[in-house]
Amino acid sequence: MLGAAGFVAFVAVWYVLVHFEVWRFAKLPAPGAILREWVSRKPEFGTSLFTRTYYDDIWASVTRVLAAFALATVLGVPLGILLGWNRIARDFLFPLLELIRPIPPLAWVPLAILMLSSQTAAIVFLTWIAAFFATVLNTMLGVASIDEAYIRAAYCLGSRRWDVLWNVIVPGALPYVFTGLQIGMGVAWFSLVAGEMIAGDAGLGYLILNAYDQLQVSTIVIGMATLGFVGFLSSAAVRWAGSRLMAWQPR
Amino acid sequence: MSAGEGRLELRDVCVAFPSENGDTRVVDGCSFTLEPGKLSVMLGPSGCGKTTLINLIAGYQAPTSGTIALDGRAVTGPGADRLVVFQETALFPWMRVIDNVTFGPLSRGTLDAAGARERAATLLRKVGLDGFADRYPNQLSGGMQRRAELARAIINEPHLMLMDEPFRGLDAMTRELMQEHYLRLFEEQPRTNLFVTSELGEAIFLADHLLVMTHKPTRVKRVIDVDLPRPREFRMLTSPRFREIYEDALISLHEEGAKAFAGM
Amino acid sequence: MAAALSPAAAPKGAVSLRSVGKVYAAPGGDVVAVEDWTLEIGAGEFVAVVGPSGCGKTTLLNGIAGFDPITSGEIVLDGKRIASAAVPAKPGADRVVVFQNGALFPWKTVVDNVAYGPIVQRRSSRAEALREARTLLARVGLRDVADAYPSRLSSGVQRRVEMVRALINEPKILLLDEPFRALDATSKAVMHEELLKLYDASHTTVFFITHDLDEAIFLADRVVVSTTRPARVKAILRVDLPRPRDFRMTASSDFLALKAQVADVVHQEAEKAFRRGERELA
Amino acid sequence: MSTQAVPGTAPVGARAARRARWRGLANVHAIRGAAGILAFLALWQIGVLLHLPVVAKVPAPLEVARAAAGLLHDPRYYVDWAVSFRRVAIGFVIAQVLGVPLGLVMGWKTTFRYVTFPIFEVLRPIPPLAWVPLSIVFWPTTEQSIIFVIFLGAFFTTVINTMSGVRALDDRYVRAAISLGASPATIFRRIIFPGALPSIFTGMAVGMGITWSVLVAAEIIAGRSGLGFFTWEAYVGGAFPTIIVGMVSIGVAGYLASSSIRLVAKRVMPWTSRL
Repeated sequence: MLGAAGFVAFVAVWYVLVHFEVWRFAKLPAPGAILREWVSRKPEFGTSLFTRTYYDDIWASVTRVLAAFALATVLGVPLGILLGWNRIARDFLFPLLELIRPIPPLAWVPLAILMLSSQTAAIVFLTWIAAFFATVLNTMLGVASIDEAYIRAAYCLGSRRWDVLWNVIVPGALPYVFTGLQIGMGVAWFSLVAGEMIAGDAGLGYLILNAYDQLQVSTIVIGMATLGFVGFLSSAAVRWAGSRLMAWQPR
Repeated sequence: MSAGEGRLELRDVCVAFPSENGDTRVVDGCSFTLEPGKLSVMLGPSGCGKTTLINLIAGYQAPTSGTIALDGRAVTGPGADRLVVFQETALFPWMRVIDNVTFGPLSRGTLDAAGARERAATLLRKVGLDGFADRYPNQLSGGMQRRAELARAIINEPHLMLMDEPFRGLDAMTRELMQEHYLRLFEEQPRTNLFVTSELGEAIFLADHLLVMTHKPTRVKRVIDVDLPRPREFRMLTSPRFREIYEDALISLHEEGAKAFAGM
Repeated sequence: MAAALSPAAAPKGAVSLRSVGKVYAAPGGDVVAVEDWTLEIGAGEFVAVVGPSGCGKTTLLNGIAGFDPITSGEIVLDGKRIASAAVPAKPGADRVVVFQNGALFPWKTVVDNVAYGPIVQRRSSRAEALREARTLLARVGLRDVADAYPSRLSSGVQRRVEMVRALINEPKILLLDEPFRALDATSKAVMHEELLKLYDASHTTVFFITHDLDEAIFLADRVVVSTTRPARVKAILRVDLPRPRDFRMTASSDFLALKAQVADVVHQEAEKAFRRGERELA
Repeated sequence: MSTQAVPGTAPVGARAARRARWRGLANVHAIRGAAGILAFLALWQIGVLLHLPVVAKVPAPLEVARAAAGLLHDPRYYVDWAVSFRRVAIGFVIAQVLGVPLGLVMGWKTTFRYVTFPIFEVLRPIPPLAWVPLSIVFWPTTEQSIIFVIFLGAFFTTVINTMSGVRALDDRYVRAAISLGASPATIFRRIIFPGALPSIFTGMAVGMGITWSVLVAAEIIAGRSGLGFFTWEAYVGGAFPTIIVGMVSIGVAGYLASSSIRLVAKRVMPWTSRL
């Protein structure tokens, strides 16, 4: 209940600041105006719950994030397990990864556009690289966090290396893998927005920047709110998948 | 600390909290009196509510009904007259040992900075930690952390010391040596002590009075007076008198233990 | 029916440790953990090793289990050399370890844990192994936790499941690394009875390491007192208390007499370890 | 962290042999690491020469090295470094100055948390860069709008980590302090704050990583200077090798910033490091 009160207060303050044109808040749209635009059948700036383009943009962004996220998972988790489990692979590959990792995902924008002719591919690459590093690193940490006793117990009970990998390493690293996937999802959306703003021709990031070019400020906020909502849903989906897969974890 | 101070009286203390099927009682009609300047040990299976009683006496929790009084004054909240050594170390990890020990007097302003440091130094020497005053808690072994915590409590001259299974995490041998340290401190300057444990041998070795507690809801099942001479030494652990008390308490404890295990 | 739990099983699990030694190469210079350790353990015998923490007991157990190589001497199990300076030891289902903080796979249910050994050794099909596991769990009164995850069980019950997971593989020797240290006194007493029940039923050889002298005397046929680091055999106490053992024995005069024989020696080692421990921290 | 037996457990050698093996071991890993990096560069170089599909348009390492050498004594390059660091520093510091106290209070006072936390939970999923257009509209100068977005990037992380640091603090510390007679003010200053410090620094380290990502994009979208703009300008101007020099510079700058936080953390929290 208190939470709702807090939120209402936030919107009220926002309304007052805009209404009485306090300082530069005059430039911002009032909450009411945004809501009306968002739900109107014939929105002034062409974007609302009832316009097709709104859903096309959402669909474009969501498919790009899911493609990049799936790619990051399929490549990142096995590589993370390999690096965590095999000392030689770690010696060769980890320093290289540590050298590339500090480069912020968005610094790849120019190179991505150069390397990949199509804009969508460049954006997906950007989104992928952010999620990939988060997944590899956390999976590796997951493998390292497994208590030596579990590995020894498995060997004691007659396992060979392959059995230990499937019955101890993978399940044991799962909690960290999902932490990595959650961070990966967050960073994926983060990079997607920038990618779409800089090199996009569709998607929520493009919608927001385009709305800015046309000085449609309320559409900017609609775009931001939608991004927030869709981002929240996708992280929740990852958390839900995690809790299902790891039913054994104490509640 | 004048004689007669440190008399703790519990009368029909109950603690219940609402749960699905009506109130679940953790403590029910618990009454006992601690004789000032004596070491009383509260013995019972783990999970029987001993820690709840410690929280009540320390003032972190209020009883649903019944009264708790120290030297005639009702206990209403935490205070430096009743200090607790918890099961897990509560030394502030970010403060050096000397700052931990002087925290009490400095917070309450009962000693100035120099006085507090000097008093802390003597106490640390007494518990065998004189070379470790400037160390951080994570640089000490389990046994050393416990002794630093004892010093942090004793410097405040509490009327009542509450020890909640403080040696439980230690290995059997360190535990024996810690018991001897604790007894030396107690026997040197007797102060009312309530020591909680689920280890029978430890209970008898330390106690003047042994309060055998029932399983949940907990109350005093029996009081056994331990008349082993003081100062206590670990050789007494194999003496005939020790064995008699051990056998006597073992049956009652095991009855409660079986109930605890069944409830597991 | 698991042969492990039927007394008629052929006597096996005789272990002889012949001047076993272990030196760790550490950045600060070599650390001698075990030095010239010689001990003969008879088939089906229950031997306990008592020593201060960090004295090298666990290193010795790891050597027998095959987790860490030994640097001198040799270990022979039923006449076959399983570890020496030249022969790198390999863990195997004939020497099963129960760990100090427990090692039940948290992501597998109790019955999957117990059936893990037979399945992974390809000894029986998955269905057979699960059926055998359920029977064994029922026999020791754990039928109703079979489908639970370990995190939902008390540490006492987890230890019992771990014991069953070990014994289903009919090991030649059961290696116990202070399995009850994290338990409170009551669960420890109950666990002692459970362990002795399993031992009396299977007579698998047991190598049990602990800090707790009372626990060692109550459980074992022989108690070996180890020096503080490096671990060496300091004294051996034959415990001729009758079996099956009962918790009331811990208060008997024989028990206290046995304890008095080695209490001083054990206390001396504890003092040395305590002072050295603190000196190392100084 | 190695889960394999140490390779080369040869029979008992002389004590010196063992110590040599121990030292030898240390640099075996270093050699392999260097080999991995060199192999990557070699493959990259060959890939470009052979015009393999994706890699064809990417400038080869040697070209990049030449471009980098050229830039090292070009003052404008260092101006961009300074501009980027200044923006990150201002945005980051403001985020800590506002974020840490707010996080501490949100963690310590439950009612205040119930009121303010939902607002955070709604705003937090919005990626910081989505704020760029609105920020440009709101703030008078582009510089302020970039710094505001950088501030947002670090602010949410700091508040959430600080708050969880306070809430994760075991209440036996607070109880012990109360029993010892500490006043609420003393408890806040000498128990809550130091207890939450490790989480506060975690928040800072993560926040710093985010600020650099935000900076790059904000400079590309709205900036006229800085390492992000420098990299984008190289692309627009067709100086492709310089793109990679820009990328590496941003990577190095981000690394320096993060490691400075780790250093400060070690000094401020001596109790967290081992003996």
